[in-house]
Amino acid sequence: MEQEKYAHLEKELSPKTPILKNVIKAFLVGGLICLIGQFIALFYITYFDFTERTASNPTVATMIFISMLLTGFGLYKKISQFGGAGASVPITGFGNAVVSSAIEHKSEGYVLGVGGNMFKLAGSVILFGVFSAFIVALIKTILVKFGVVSW
Amino acid sequence: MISIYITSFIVGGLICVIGQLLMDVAKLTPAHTLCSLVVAGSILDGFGLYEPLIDFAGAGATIPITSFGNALTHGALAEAEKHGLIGVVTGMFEVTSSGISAAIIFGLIGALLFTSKGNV
Amino acid sequence: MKNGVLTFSSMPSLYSTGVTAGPLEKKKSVFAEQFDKVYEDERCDLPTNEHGHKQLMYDAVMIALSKEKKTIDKIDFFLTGDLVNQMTPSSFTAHELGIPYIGMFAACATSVSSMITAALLADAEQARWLIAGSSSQHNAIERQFRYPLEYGSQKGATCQWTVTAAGAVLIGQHKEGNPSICCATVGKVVDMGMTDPLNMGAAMAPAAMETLSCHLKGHKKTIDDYDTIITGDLGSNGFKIFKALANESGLSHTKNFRDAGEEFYGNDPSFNAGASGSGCSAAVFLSDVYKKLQKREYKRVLLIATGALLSPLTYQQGDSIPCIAHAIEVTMDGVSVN
Amino acid sequence: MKKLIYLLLVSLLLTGCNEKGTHIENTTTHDTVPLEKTLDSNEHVKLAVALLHEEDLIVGIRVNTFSRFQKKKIAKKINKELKKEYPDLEVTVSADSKVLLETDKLIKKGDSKNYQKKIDDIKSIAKEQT
Repeated sequence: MEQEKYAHLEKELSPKTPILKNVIKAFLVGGLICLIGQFIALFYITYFDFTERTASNPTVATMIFISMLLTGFGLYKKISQFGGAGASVPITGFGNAVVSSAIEHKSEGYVLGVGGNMFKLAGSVILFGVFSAFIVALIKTILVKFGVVSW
Repeated sequence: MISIYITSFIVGGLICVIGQLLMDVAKLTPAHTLCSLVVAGSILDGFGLYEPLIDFAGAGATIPITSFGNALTHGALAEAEKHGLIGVVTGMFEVTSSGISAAIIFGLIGALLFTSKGNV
Repeated sequence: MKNGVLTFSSMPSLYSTGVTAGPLEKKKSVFAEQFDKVYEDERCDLPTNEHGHKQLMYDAVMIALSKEKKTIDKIDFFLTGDLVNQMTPSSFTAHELGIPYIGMFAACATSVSSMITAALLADAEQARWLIAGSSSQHNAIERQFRYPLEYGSQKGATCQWTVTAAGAVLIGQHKEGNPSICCATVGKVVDMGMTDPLNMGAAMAPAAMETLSCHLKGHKKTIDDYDTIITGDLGSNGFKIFKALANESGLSHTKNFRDAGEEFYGNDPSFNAGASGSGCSAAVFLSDVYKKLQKREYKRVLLIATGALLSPLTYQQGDSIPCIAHAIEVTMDGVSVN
Repeated sequence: MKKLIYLLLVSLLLTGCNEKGTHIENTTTHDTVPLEKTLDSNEHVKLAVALLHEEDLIVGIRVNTFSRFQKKKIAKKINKELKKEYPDLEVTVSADSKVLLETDKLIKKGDSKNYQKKIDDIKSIAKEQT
């Protein structure tokens, strides 16, 4: 059988991704995680010396802490299975990627295992974040220098 | 005051919906999806659009990974404003350090405390 | 031209089997009661996943031996494989057993490829007693091929769950009344250009079909000669495609077809498309199918184990997934129909 | 599921049009009428708390839901307007809810002796976020 013909058959028989269902679940889970984040931010604004803007730093740290607990107790993968991108796009998903890699590679020791593999999954996010930030900031700085745009 | 919760829920949820569509429709792997979103956040900040979104949606815009790209760009731009081109490189982690440092610290603590389980 | 088609005139027999499985399989597998030993701990109370993996295989071998009251020093060859990097669990088992060892790799088709090799050695009278089998341990394999265990990624309906199980079988010269291996077909590597590592069933189904038609043609059999034709770990999606391919290639029906991967967890939706892993086919063939042969519920079966010959490296480099399937025919009839 | 989203959208619209409120505390001799007028006349402002004390005028504002996109610009604009009205005062206007919260707390306490120290705190907070 030809590859093309088989690809056609495979596509026909394999179950379709339930996109609408997945999207709704992602919306609810992602929204809920952000909502929890908002409550935590309010907590930091009300009881500590953080403004709306600066509160995002401790909020992110707290969310990653919660993500660590959920990952360690094996709950985050269940949330992810239900919520899909709703669980992996928030910063908790970033935390989950780091913490799960760290836990997984504990058996190889703390230096080679945990240290060497912690950013196995999350590293690319940092790389592309930094690289695109560099390019964007560079372009904007140059444009400002030439007076095309202002800060 | 209530409205910030609603906007954070909806905006945060919508950013996740974009992620889900990238995964399900564009068939990207989770890693590619997250990288795309980070780049998108960074570009939005280049146009000065992400900060207003944060003002509008609070945690709905700061919790999704897009804010990571935004924060990196924001730090770089703020430093570039002060010190010129060299600031692009030096200012990058000025704002974002908390996410990465928290991830490293809690990653290590997690590794100390837990072992992985192969259950469903 | 042999073309991979093998006939064993002396018909080597299966003497005993040993099947071990993890705690999740104890709880969720429909075959759990037929396993010889199940562990309460997923690492068999050992420090690492790979040690647990080794223990699974070791215990399976010891159980198979103890059933026939054989000791290790009577065994001439030990043929096994698994999916971990460089197959260390199998090699470590072999070290612990101290039996002359040939490591076999055919991914999840190792259960059958090792039995074929064992039958060849027995048929050539180069060995009196042999142990064949294969094993897999969920945690070790998952980390090898996919993500860390606790990493949250949404698994689609075509994903399969790697089982924690091992199966070992003691093979010797022909003995009347024992299930015996009469013939086999070594498969070709088939690549239909599938690239999704989360839909292995679809990648493996054409290989299973290729080997099935090769076997039927080479041994001049029809599917009605078999009480069952059981595939290894196609999963519900791959099995569906396999049956569609069978219909398309002119086979009259598929009602005696089974798939170990699909049945393993009893269609529990939390396992998506079902089970996979080199331990899956071994555990089902050597427990359920073997026992049905012994009880003469089955007189002649065709075991087709399928394997996806990919590594994380190849699919990240954009290669498609080449697959293989090996078939072995086990019968309770004294004389081969050939 | 769809009902839930619908419900959320409706409540979002409802909270968008809350009643307006302005609260002003004055310990100086300045006239607060132009301040009130500026704050009330701004269509974006939902809630405002202002404190006039010695040389300082601190205003914390909360803007309508959909005005939040430009809340920094709104704060800046009000700041400019107030500077015109009160040229001899140091004007601080912020849309950050922390400023609103702290100013409100300060007024509610009513302990006018400690005003100055707190006011400096709030001013530094407001500066931090811009």
